[in-house]
Amino acid sequence: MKTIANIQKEIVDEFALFEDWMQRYEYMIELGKSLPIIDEKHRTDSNIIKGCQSKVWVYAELKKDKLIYTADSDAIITKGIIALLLRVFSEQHPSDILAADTAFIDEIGLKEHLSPTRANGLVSMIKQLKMYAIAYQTQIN
Amino acid sequence: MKTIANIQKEIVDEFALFEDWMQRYEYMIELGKSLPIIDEKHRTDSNIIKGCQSKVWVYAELKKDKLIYTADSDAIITKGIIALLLRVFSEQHPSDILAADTAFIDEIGLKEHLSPTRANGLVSMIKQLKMYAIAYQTQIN
Amino acid sequence: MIDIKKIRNDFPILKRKINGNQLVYFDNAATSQTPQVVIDEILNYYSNYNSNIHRGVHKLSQEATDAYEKARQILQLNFNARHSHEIIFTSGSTHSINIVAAGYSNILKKDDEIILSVMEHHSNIVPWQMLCERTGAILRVAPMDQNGGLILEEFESICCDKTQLVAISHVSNALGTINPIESILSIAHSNNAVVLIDGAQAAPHIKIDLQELDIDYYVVSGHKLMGPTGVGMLYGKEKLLNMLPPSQGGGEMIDEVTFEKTIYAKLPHKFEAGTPNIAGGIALGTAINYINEIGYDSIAKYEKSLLDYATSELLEIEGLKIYGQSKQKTAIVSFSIKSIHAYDLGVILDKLGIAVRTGHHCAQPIMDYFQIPGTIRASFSFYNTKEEIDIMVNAIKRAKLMLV
Amino acid sequence: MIDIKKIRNDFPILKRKINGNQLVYFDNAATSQTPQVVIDEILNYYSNYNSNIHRGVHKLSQEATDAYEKARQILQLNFNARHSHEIIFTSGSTHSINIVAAGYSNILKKDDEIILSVMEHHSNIVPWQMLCERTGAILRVAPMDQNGGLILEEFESICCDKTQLVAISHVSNALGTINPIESILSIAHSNNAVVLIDGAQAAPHIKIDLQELDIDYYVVSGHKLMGPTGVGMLYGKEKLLNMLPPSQGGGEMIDEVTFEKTIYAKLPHKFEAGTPNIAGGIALGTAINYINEIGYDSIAKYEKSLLDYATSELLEIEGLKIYGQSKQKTAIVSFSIKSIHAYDLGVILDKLGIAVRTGHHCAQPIMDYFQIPGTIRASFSFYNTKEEIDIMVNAIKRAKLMLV
Ligand SMILES: Cc1ncc(COP(=O)(O)O)c(C=O)c1O
Ligand SMILES: Cc1ncc(COP(=O)(O)O)c(C=O)c1O
Repeated sequence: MKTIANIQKEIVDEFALFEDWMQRYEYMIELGKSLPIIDEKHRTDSNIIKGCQSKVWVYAELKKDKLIYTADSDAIITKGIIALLLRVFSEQHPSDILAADTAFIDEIGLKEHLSPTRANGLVSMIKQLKMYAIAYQTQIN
Repeated sequence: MKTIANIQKEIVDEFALFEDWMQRYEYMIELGKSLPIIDEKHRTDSNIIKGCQSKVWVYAELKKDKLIYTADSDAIITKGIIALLLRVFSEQHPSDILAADTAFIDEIGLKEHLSPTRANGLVSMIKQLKMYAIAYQTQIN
Repeated sequence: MIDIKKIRNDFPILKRKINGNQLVYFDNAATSQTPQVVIDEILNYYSNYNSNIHRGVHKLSQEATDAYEKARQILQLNFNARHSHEIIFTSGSTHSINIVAAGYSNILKKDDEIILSVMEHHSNIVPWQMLCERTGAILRVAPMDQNGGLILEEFESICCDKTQLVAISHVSNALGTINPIESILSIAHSNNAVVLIDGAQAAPHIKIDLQELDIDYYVVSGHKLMGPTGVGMLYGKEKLLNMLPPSQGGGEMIDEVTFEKTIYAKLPHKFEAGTPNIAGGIALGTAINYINEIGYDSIAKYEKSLLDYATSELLEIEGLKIYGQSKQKTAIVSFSIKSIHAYDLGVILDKLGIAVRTGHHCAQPIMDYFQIPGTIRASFSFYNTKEEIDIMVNAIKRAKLMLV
Repeated sequence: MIDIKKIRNDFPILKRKINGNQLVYFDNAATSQTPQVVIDEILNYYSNYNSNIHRGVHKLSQEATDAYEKARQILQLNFNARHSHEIIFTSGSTHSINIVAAGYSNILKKDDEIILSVMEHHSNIVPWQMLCERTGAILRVAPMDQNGGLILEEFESICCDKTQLVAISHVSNALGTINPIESILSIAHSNNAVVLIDGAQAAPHIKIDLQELDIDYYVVSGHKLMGPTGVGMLYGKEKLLNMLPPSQGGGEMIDEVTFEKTIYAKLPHKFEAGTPNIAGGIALGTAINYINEIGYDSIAKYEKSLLDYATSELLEIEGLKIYGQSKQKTAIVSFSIKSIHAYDLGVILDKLGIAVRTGHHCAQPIMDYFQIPGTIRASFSFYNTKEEIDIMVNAIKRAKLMLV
């Protein structure tokens, strides 16, 4: 199994190939489009995270001792970043998730999207990802 | 009888002799000290004009067809300017008083004291002087 | 006539580069940019005569007081108020509306009615909702048509002898619609209702004559008027302001204070508790002078040409829909593009140096009416150009290729 | 240690000439002067990233939002609040106090008690009087002694289980007295009363640790803190602010708006309706950083030396009486001279280039206590010098010769 750090490194290397923001954004838009759609039954109001402008849904369940996240957004660029975040965090141990940061977002030049003042709901989503990890970790112990 | 314009001219000429603000202010302070004290029975709350910081009293009565003003202030510089104003306005016809301006105050370099934003009550006092003139003019007619 | 080259030179921020591109600033309805004369006045204030006002005997305080009161007179003249003391300095439109709404807490009674329009900014909704909660008064909403125009007959039909207050925007910030305030005022006044006009979006573009229009209350924001942030105006007729209780207590707004009793000061001070935004007020005066030097007529004509050009160019884009197509509009274009989220388009435009606003524009009821989550809004000012509109239109086409 | 030459160079206004004389600015308790870094930040804002905050996707809006929120954090750190959302940007101390006083309108009941001290600024009296009018609550006043010191025992004796609120200045603006807020807080808290400390005059001079002192509400004004006009802070404990209703409605302070119902936003936005003083908030952060670079310790030590020097030099003048001789004082000297009206002295000092404040300093109850119409107040800052004090003392002597 790849560690969170390994995956982050992988992503950073991938993005290093892009020459400008256009390529980066095109790639993210692709990612956004190809993100498996969240199960309709989890696309509920209780799983919604409201940014000012784009809605974000997030859901998690435990399989063995690993957390499987699914998530979605109505904005495609937001969804692209979600795809990256899920690639990093999904199918990992809750304790590893809790220990991890999201510094790779900076390194691939998307820092602005995770600014706490950004009106896209991503910051709250990451908080929610971690909340799930806390909840399920308690369950495991 | 001297006209209001004559008196104003006189005052401007007097002040022209002063070399600096010190002399002007010393003179005004002298004027303030020598201003006949307002009759105690007119130094009432109803005749008071409240500036922010110095109190001003003003009273007027008609003698023949001329208005006799008396006025006072608790601040001596304010009182000095009052002395000048009374020299100009007292013992004049109400209609002449109403027609007159106070431009001489500018010319003798004391403009700031008659600024509407000045916290010394003088602007309100001048208004009150004119109000008396209006009232007594109606009485004469 | 607009000397666009000269004007653009007056605004230092227009030289800004964003992500390597020249800034194209089309977010003027949110906040307008600041000409150098206004910046210089702020600089001048803090470098030469910064001081607390109204009570100081010393020179700096006199200069600051005189400049502040002169700014009040500039506002009075610009809007043609009868008295300068009818001009209250506030911290912005929102604050101005709240002063009025709070003031009616003990005047309105249960079942009295307040009429708003469906196209109000949240700042012209929430204060009245709060007032209704306090008093038991009822909010009525005048509807609009699909073009974003107020339906005057509907307004007339709900305006009645129960109507105590009417609060309506002069210009809608989300759609650009110019409301027929003359008719609104005459209908309201014939029902003895008092009218507050929210002029936040009108004052930068339209010459307003408060006396001729017989407006009761009018509010504007400095930061939308080429002025600084944190300052605005509440105009109210003398008679009304004298009746309205002060909303805040403090220094400046009282004549005498003992622990038993406090005597309120006269207008305008009654509504100006505490040390105001002195630099802001003075600089707002400078901004108004700047606008008048260019001239409202020239501005209106020029901005109309920008609006027409942008509208026709945008409508060339397939799938693009414009919200707000009223005949009477300021230079605001609110639109959406089929299957593109406003946020996504906003992000790509930003990368290309173009600043537009996306979202509900603090006017959710409008979005609910059109059943959309939000729009992309380009709002123009007299320093914008057709070339900039071309840049935006091309950028949208490019973004569309990426996003769809 | 204070590098006075360097510091004076930071303040462009200190080069100002008044009536041919070098400006001596001793009106710091009314409004402090503004260092170049603060002026530059305002300039930078309007020239480079002026934009409306919090909802914008574009770069300028992001930069403005980040800078504004960073300023909030600077305030949080400076005053050591637990959370940055406990820091509410307001337009000044007066506004801050009014938010709190308005918020208790539906919390306080008839015969509940509010304690003030006799040395409060009008801004910390009138809002509470208005609250008492609305609720039937009763104002109690803690007295002071002839030195201008709060009589703590008397405060303790009126503080009881009826006491819901205590509102007291950290430092008196008219006398300079530093109040024993630790004791006040502990007495009030042991009676379950909530305490608002008016820090307008303290924050520029004293390092404050909100958590350590366990302060409930604290207010300051930017323009007294080397910052710009039109901006201030309200600190409140999270729990209290969550309970307090918002005082204004508008944009920013709501999550969702329909005409039926409005959901308020979380802290701090709940209390920040409308577009705030963005440039002001950012520049206030710069000002706080500037103060901290000099250091509160150095400032306190230096200003104490100015106070001691001024006090002893002034007391040499025959007929001069100082009001406020508490052991714990900031660098404020309030005085009068026998048979000279404060206004007259103020006028002459102004002619000589010296800016002092004269009058009741918005603290009439203090004047009533001493049975005087007003005082002359010289208030010092860390950019003032002993030489300037000499100039003032000589000027007073000269004025005395003219006036008596
Ligand atoms: C129509 C309208 N009203 C009120 C406001 C509120 O103005 P401010 O945020 O300056 O208080 C705005 C600002 O967006 C507006 O567009
Ligand atoms: C002790 C005190 N409280 C409150 C205030 C009011 O501050 P502002 O006028 O900035 O609102 C002042 C200002 O003079 C003050 O000195």
